[in-house]
Amino acid sequence: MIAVIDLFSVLLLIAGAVFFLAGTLGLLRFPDVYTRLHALTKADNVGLGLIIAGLALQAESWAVAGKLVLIWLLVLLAGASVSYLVANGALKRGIRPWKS
Amino acid sequence: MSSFSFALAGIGLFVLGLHALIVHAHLLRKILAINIMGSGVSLVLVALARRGGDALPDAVPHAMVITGIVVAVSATALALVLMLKLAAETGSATLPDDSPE
Amino acid sequence: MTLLAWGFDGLLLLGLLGLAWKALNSTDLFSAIALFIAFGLLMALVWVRLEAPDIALAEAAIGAGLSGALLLAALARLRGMEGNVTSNTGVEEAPNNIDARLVQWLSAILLLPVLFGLVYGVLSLPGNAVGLSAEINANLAASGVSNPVTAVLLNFRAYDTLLEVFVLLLALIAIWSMGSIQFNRSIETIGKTSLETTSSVLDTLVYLLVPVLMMVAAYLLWVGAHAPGGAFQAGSVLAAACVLLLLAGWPLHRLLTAMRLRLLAVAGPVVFVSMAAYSLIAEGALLQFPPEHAGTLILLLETVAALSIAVTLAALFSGGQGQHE
Amino acid sequence: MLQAVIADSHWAIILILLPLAAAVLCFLYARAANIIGVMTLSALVLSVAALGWQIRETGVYHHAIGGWEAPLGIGLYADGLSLLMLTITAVAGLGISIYATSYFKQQDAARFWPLWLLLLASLNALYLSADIFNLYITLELVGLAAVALAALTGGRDALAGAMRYLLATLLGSLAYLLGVALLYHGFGSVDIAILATQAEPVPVLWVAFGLMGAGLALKMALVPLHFWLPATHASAAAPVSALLSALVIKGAFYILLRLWLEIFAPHSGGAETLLGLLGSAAVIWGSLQALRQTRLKLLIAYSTVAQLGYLFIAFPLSTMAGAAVWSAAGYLALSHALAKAAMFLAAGNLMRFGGHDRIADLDRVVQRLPLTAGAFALAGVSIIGLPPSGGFVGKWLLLEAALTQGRWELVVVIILGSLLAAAYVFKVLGRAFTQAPVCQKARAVPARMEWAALLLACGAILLGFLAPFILPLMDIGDPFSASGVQP
Repeated sequence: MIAVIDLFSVLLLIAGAVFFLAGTLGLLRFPDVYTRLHALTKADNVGLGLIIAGLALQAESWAVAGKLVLIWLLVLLAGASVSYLVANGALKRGIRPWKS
Repeated sequence: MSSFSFALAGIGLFVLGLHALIVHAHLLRKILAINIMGSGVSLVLVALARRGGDALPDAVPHAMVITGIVVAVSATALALVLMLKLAAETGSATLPDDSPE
Repeated sequence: MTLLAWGFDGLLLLGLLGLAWKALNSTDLFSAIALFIAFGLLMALVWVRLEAPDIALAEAAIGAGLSGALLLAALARLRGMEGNVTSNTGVEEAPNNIDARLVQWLSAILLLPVLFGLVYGVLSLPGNAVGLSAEINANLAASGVSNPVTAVLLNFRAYDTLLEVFVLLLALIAIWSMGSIQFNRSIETIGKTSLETTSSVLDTLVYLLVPVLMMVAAYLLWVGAHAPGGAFQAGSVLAAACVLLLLAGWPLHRLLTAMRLRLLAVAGPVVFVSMAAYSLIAEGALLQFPPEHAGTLILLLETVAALSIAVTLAALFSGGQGQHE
Repeated sequence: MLQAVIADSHWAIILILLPLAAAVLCFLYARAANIIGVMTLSALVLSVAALGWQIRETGVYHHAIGGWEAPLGIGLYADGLSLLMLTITAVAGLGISIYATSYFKQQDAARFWPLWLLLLASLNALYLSADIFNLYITLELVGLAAVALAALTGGRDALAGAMRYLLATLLGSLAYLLGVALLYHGFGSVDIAILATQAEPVPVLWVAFGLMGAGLALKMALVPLHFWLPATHASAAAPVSALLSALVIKGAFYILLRLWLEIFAPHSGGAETLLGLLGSAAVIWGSLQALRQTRLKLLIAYSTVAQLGYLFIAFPLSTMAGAAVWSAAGYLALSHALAKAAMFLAAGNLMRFGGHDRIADLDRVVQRLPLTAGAFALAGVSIIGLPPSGGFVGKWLLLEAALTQGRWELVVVIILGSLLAAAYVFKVLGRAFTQAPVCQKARAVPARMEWAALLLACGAILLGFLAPFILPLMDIGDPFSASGVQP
């Protein structure tokens, strides 16, 4: 039983890491601020969600799992708002979205 | 990893910061350099307390480092305002070369 | 498993040194600060690895968070200043001429003996730490708290902390003594311009986050007695809430008039000094707390100190104001 | 009854808490800053006197803060050496404070006083601390307050000077703190007395001393780390220049001396020779630089660099004749504080008077500002080391030690430094008698400012007569012997 839970959480953690990797790659490789934001926030929010899920499986109590989920929600809130603010600021400074 | 390697990383940060403090002219970089040197000292202070295995963590260096962090942010705030005042006065955020002779 | 830990620590330390190097040598000042903030976060991770969660909290909140905000605000003000087109906006002239290169290499060579000396000094230390953890544990019961770091900060070495809250106050007084600086784009106007179009998103964020931050601060303050946390961590989280409000263009200065701000800023130092004087008279030693009341006294001290720390840090962020009454 | 009260009171703690409270009060009620400040300084002078009486009667003062003895807690400690430094601070501080009440306009006084009172509290805390980490915090407090004071006048020169000073002082503190870290991990304590018993001649001790020595030397502007001092001290407001030169630098020297005496001297490994060399270089180089200055305040600032060198000449001499040489250094520090404060205040008067401090254009100030010229001349007598001044006593004791030990190179340096000092003092005085080619417009100087400078200078002279009373006081608790601090 424990082994199954461990396996699940390892899989979730690895999946999360893959999402983070993808997001970081996007940050490094994408052409402008908007596409980078897009890559970063989307991939990282999911990646963090997966990692939180993986860790929550290992949590000792429901309270700890709840705190972990709370962290995810806070990061979602902050990430979404800040990426909106960054994009908006960039638009107002006259940075045009990239077109191929 | 042994606590010595953390302490050596602290020494590395100290010397890196010192180098940057000497060679960079821009005051903002000098302020960053001082901060990084401070982090290096903190690292030495805490890491060396863990030599020799899993003894209880020594709280005295921990308290000292928290004090050090507060002192560092105070000094940084003062340095930044001084830099801005100087830039407003001279038009450049670097130290003027000439002495006031 | 140990191999994994070794690898992790190795990567962590290499990343730390690499980030420090990049932060100090990147050509653009904004990236330098961004890298410095990342450096601070990595430092917090290092503190966790060194089993120093109290420092990790303080580093993340003050070292990376507030210092980063201070640096970014200063950079924004620097760029907003008139009459300095190239020398201090953004890209610093890279050290490409021969002289600067020479200075770089010369100082690097001169620092090598320093580096070797320091490394030699550290490595010459005996393999077993000689600390005070045994002494602390023996006296922890009498300190009034069960978190050893809080016991050191607020009881065994409370005098250090008394002087430390005066360091903060001194920084504030020093900055105010320099008068206000003429910016044509201060932090307030940056906040306002973004407010015009983005008010709904920013406001929602502030409405949601500030209460959470206040709750976190109160929790950190309370939990500091027996777990990681305490006045400095709580104060800096509260200060972060104030900074958020300032950035969102809230007229915080209308709520905190000059005199109120002053009173709040000195409250912590004043309570500390009064308690020092009182304990000297009543108990016979400076900052001596009778063990049965020590817990309560420390909590009182920490609460007032946290408020003062928060207000002072936020005032340091908003810079040379407050002089005009 | 009264004696019992004086003997049992915690004067040392009053010296720390009172100025802290007064600083807060000045910060809140800026209007009363002058009155609060001068009253505080007067109370501090009395407290120092009471502390002196207390430790003379009952021996060294020791207080375990929080009731926790070292190594867990922090100790306060006062012996003859601490008393000497506290006295310098209180007496010179009072003179400068009285001067400041006239010098600053109401608005500037509100900015000056909280910073100066915090500086005062931190200096007192520094001289009373028996714990090297606690000393680090006091060092930072002293440094930040001094920087803010140096920047008080605003303007390009003062701000650049303050910025340079800030970077130097922060760097110095960090080096010192790294030394503290190494000492703590080498010997398991930050208490000076415990370190004194635990210290062994191992590499970490030398590395720690190198770091702390370099950091403190930077704060003290020991040649070749003096690059920041002249511009900073010359561009600050007159009372601030006096504070920086007379008092702030002594704080770093005290820590170096204390650490040396207690921890490092038995395992020095020849470091005293290096310190003596640097001190000699400082005496010669600082004096020569002072001689070629055209502005009075820069001249006085370089003179500080030179006079500090004398304190370091005591290091190589102390191995043979410890107590006598350190008494000489202490006496030099004391008389330099009074004389240098008087000089900077006199320079402030001249700047107020003529609107400039160009030495060539002093234009007969002897007739027009006789008290100020007198103050400068008397302070100069002590700086040169002519009898019967306090500077003479200090330099004579130092010279005597060098002669008896046959250290002829140091004898030459000591005498040469005095001759050069005579040259730059008389260069100023000579100009003060002669008429400038262009007649200068002049502003009135408040009498209080003139008298404050003159009284401090008189104090420096008077020290020459007080030596038989003051020298024994310095020996309370035997600070200059191998193991002074008792746990």
